[in-house]
Amino acid sequence: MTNAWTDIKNTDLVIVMGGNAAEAHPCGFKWVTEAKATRGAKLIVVDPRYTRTASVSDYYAPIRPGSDIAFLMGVIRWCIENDKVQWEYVRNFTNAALLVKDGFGWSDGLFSGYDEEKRDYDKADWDYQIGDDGYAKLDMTLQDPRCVWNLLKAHVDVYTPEFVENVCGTPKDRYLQICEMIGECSAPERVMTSMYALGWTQHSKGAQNIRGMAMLQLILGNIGMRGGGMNALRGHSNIQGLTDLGLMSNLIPGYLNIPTEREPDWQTYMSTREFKPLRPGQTSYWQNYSKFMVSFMKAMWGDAATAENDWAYHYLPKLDVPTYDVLRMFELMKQGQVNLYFCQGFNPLMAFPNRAKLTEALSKLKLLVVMDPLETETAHFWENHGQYNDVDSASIQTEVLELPTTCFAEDEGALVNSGRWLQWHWPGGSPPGEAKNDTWIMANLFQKLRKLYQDEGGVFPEPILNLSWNYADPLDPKPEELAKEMNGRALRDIEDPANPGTTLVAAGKQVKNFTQLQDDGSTMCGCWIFSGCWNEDGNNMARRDNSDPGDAGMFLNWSYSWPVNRRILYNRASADMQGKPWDPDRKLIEWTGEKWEGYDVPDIGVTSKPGEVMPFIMNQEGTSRLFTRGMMRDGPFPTHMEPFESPIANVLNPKMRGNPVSRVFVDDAEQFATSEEFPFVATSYRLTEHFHYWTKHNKVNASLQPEFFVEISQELAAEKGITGGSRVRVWGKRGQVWAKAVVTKRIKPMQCDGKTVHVVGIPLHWGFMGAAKKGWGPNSLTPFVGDANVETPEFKAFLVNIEPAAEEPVA
Amino acid sequence: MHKPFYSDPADHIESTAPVRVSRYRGITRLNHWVTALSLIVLALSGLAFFSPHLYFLTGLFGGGQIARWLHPIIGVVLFFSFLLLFLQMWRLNLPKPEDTTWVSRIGDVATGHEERLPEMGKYNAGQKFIFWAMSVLIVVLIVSGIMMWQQYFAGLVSIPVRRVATLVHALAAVAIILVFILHVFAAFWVRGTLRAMTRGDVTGGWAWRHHRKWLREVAGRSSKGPAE
Amino acid sequence: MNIDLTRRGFLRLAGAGVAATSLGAMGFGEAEAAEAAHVRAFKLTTTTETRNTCTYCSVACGIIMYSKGDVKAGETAEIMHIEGDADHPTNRGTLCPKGAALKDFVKAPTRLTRPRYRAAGATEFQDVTWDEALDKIARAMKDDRDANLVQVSEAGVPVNRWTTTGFLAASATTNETAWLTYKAVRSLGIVGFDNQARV
Amino acid sequence: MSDTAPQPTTAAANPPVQPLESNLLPSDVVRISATPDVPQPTRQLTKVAKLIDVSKCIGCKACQSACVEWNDTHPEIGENIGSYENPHDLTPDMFTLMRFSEWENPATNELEWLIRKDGCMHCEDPGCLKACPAPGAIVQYSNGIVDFIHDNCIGCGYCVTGCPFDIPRISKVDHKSYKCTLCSDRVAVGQGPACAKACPTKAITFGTKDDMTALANERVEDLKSRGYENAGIYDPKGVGGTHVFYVLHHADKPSIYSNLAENPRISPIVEGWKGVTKTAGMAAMGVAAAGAVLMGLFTRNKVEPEEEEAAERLVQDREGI
Repeated sequence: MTNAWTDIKNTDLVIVMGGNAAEAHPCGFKWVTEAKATRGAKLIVVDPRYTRTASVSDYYAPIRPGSDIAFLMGVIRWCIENDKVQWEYVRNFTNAALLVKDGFGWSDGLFSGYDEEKRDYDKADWDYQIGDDGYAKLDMTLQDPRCVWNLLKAHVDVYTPEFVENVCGTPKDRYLQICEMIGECSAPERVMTSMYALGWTQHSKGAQNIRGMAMLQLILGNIGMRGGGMNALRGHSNIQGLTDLGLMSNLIPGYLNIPTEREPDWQTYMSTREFKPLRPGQTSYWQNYSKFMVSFMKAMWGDAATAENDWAYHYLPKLDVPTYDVLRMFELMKQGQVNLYFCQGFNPLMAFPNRAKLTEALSKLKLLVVMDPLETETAHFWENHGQYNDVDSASIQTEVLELPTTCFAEDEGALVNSGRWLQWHWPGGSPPGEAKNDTWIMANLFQKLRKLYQDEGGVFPEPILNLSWNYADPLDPKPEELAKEMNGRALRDIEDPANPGTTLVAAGKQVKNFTQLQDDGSTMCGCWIFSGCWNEDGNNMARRDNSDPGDAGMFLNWSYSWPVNRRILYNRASADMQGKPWDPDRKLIEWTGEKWEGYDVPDIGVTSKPGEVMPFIMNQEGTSRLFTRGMMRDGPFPTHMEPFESPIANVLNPKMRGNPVSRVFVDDAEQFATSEEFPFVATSYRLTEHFHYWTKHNKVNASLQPEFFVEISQELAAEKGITGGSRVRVWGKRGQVWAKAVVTKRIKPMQCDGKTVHVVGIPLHWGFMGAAKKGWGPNSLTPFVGDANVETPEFKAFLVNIEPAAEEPVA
Repeated sequence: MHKPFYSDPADHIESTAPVRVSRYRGITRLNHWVTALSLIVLALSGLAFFSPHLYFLTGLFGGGQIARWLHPIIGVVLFFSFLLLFLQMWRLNLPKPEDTTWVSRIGDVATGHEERLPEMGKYNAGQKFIFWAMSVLIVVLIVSGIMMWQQYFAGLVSIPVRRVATLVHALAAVAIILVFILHVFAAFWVRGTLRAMTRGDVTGGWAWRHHRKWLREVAGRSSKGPAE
Repeated sequence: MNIDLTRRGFLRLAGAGVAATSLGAMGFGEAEAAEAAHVRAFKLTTTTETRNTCTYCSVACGIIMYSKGDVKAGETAEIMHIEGDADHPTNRGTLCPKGAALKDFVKAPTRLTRPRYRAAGATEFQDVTWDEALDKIARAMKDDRDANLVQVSEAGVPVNRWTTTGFLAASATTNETAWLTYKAVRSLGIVGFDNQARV
Repeated sequence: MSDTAPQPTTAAANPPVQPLESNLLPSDVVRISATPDVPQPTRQLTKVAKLIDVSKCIGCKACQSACVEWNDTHPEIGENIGSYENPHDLTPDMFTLMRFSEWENPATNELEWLIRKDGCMHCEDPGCLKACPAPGAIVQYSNGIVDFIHDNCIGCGYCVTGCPFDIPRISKVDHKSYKCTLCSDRVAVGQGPACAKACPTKAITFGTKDDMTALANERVEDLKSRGYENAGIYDPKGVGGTHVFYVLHHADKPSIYSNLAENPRISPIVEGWKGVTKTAGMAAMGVAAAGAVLMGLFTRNKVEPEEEEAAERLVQDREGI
């Protein structure tokens, strides 16, 4: 989220598209009902199903799963055509005026530079024209045909209301009504917020869905505003923290990158990360990359990381492929190339696509280690549960260790919420039986392994033996010790550059925040964006002052928010070129003539003058990007792409299947279905009564929605002879499930490109472990393909068939 | 031989000096007393639920929960017990022409001038009224009672129907208690009656006075019965 | 208008056990013992409160856990109720159907209580000790890493890349767990490293 | 006059853990089942109410979950019968239930998913209490809460017939009647009900009836401004008003909300049963019994000796033939 949950109360219009906030985040959604009740705000829901969010909406429109880009580009086209643009914002705070290289273009659904063989683009031309001064060229009048604005206008031209209706199945009058409502928010004193979640990410072009809305929000001038922003409603309680801490194949904490093998040394690695400003006088904050990186290396390897050895750069793994993401790992596993696999509080057998493939892959492991508070399906993948997990235990040679962990109620530490608040919590219950904290398990395991390397030697033991491990009890590091490591401290006295000769931070003291980090090895910091969370003031994550000056919804003294306790990202953009808030009633920060002040921590140098330094300081341009250069694999603008399994061909280019640059493994490509075989569009989702596959262990939640079901329209039910409450079989190219049928008016058939499209809704929750009735997850059916940029699997649009089934489970 | 018209085939003269006439077999008496006891238990427990002033009666059964549990079960006992009685008695309770005269002279009944009444069979019109009233009310009570029997038949009928059943049950209960009072009163008021249900026989005088037709038929049958 | 700070004024009054007249007259405040009134005895009396956040979604609602026994005092503690924290700015004491039933998650019958091992081809788990479990894992890791660590690329660049072992990290563990996990996993050269954010 | 209602006291606070004395006393009871002359309290508690704003409800069932947890009930894991409604009805283990109905508004052709939280309405004139035969099994406090005192409940189910909203459910296990208590144990120590505390969107709020009515009126205005012309409050007068009441977008059609009663009142049949039948029946039985005793005392119907002789003659005659 760019903004905070509590900030949603400040909005005038909420659009929930690509998500279902009322069901997935009820207590965050309260701020929507609050905005409605107190500000007269309106709520729009665009979803294939009339959801519980829609039940309290002011306006609802259906959309075919996987067609969001067409809808969003259509809205942008409508706004431009009807002059619903926050012009001063667009001109100054976006890259609308920057000129793009002549080689960039788009036709037949593809951008310039496509290579069908490699399934990739040559992105060299997807960039700005650079002038002789080394800066990007621009035309503030927006007249130049090569400026981003004119390219955007041309790009969205195809997305007429008729096109949108035809592709999305959204009735034109509903679509236009939504355009009108959104268009009103181009006024500086009206703000819209976007709330989305996996409804947008779980597509082969998920990242582009989100970019589409981000661009619209920029055009409306809603980013950085109170009540505005792009609000990704993260799923799990610390999914944000795990991402921030870089627990991904290619990341280092704080969104730094694991090097690739094309970056053999520190100099090469840093050379592409200098991030010089592209406009004169701009701040490009990533220029501090080396300070964060060196401090991270010191946090990892302490004294073993020196200037002389490039901060132990050679210890870091180097990637040969963009990522070893979960899809790739399970593909490798299936090929017999993975021997050991750890699942720490993760249930991949239910969470990843194509369960048959997952079972096959897990069966080829030598050892599977599951650490979890609960009995997961993954830990029991080898156990026969009849039709629900029909495996031959004897033939599965994988050894499994199931380790009991504590849960939230029994451990201490911080979680990062969707609004980037780091909130500390305390244990209140004793662990059951021999369950142990995850930190204890990881520490004991690592110490045992380290001892083996000490005693026996082995291959390249240095990164293991030299890993910094300065904990009072090496077998049980305390949360406080770890939190302080993430915050960072001075390793020797740091001089204050403002007052030479005086000490800014004394050796051994916690740094105040990341502005004090150094790239000379004098500081260490595990995660620079968290820096400030536990400094010499104490544990800022445990702060509990809930006062809220100005009723702004910021709560600066409640917990700690990264970065530097800022609650709304890009908040400089809430004020105009003179530094006055666009909307005085929605003041966030304001230029006093000398500095920035207000209810939030300014997202700009506090003395950076308005009109000189533009608000988006994490970008080299200082502006936000309507055109995202070569940073996304599938295009600098979002373009309509069909799901890999779609009921209709891509109207822009019938030969295109799915995202043309998504990575597809050979076996998986053969398992993509066509609409001839499987005529119905399925989409997966979670119900508000449940939390993924966890709450089926909880009898209360299990009783609130006890049994696996699928939802279909009355029309499809009539066509197939299915009655509500009866049993149906749903099957696709990769598997089949049996479920109860819920026949509803809330799903209606849509007309897309001359075809009637029926949607089958498949909620997730059920499996073969826990208290709830046994069932299946949608992943028995979903395709094994991910987003082109981030490999998030396409769970939200795939093809199935459905038929009535016998009441009794088939043995 | 034609069927006896005013008596039960088992009725017979037990002795001639003084005359004692057997009126009820032991099994019938047991049947009657089971029924009577059931009705008393039902009345006491039912009245406890009928009026707060009588709720203390649940104490007789060990509390409200037990009384609530017991009442419908005894109701079923009563129903079947009475059914047996009914099967034994219904024929002799069928109306006869003389019943009309009897009813029309109800004043003489009340003042004990039985000499002004026609000769009666085993049952007079008053007894027949009690018999039929009991029969009808017990059916009404069992049917309405089952509709409101929470423990086993909670979902049998809709709540509006259940409300009607509750009201009907209450009305029928009041009525059956009134009938019961009449029955008991009559049994006491007409001296010599009780022994029919205790010892099983009545005196010849009693039979002569109240059920002369019955006595004639029984006496007649006794004389020629085994002799022929 | 209903999510306001007046509740805090209320909290002071009720929490301190001093009932203002208006509140007392609502049925709140000091009075005689509950049993006589037939009102169920208030079940949280004399429990220990602990602040936490909900383990489910990323709204991260503040919760209060009520336990018999106090972990901080070194006692064995059993959680007997969980409720929203009214002081929390985001949830203001509210909880969704999942959060409201957190107690039954903590006390789920399918919570794991001891390490278990499943041998190749076996049809059930058997109990093992922590030491046995961790020794086995450490041994397997070392053997696999020593055998399969890619030390240099084809181009001769040192790459320290271990692809035959993968690690899926959690989504509800603390930052502190995540950081310790990160350190251990990265120092080994594991690249098949991912978390729930991917899906 | 300000243009908004006064800030309601919603009683959303953290529960106390220190011993706190209850403020709901036997002396605050105004009505007791099967107890005719209840001494009236010396103090009048302010009337409380739970307002359920159906237009803000997202049907998440947090209320159900919180209710189960607070009241320590154990609902069964049932089955799906083609609906989101689970369990399928109120049960002795589920005092409140989200009821879902998909309604196509004929005026707008828009689909509306009407989700209503069902449960005890805490009537000012409670039919359950009127019907209940067990003294002290149902009480009404002067703040409006109608509570079942399970120690006194006999499980007869009369409350079921008495209730105009079909709320009480009798347990098959302990044969006692269960329903929402409005969390009387929480209210007694200054807390709102568990469902109101949990409700994520504050569709459920709890406070004084006056405050809740003001809030409800404000919500009705907001709904009218959004085109719900018939938005209104459902606080049925037929039962004297209720202490759980609704804001409905279509207050003119309560029945579209999963058969919410159009004009609820205690059934005339129940009134007749507990009224005239009881009085007249008791009188009739009393008079009959007394009459029988009196007549028995003063008159008799006795067999005369000559009748015995006549009988002997008859028998001997017959035998002699």
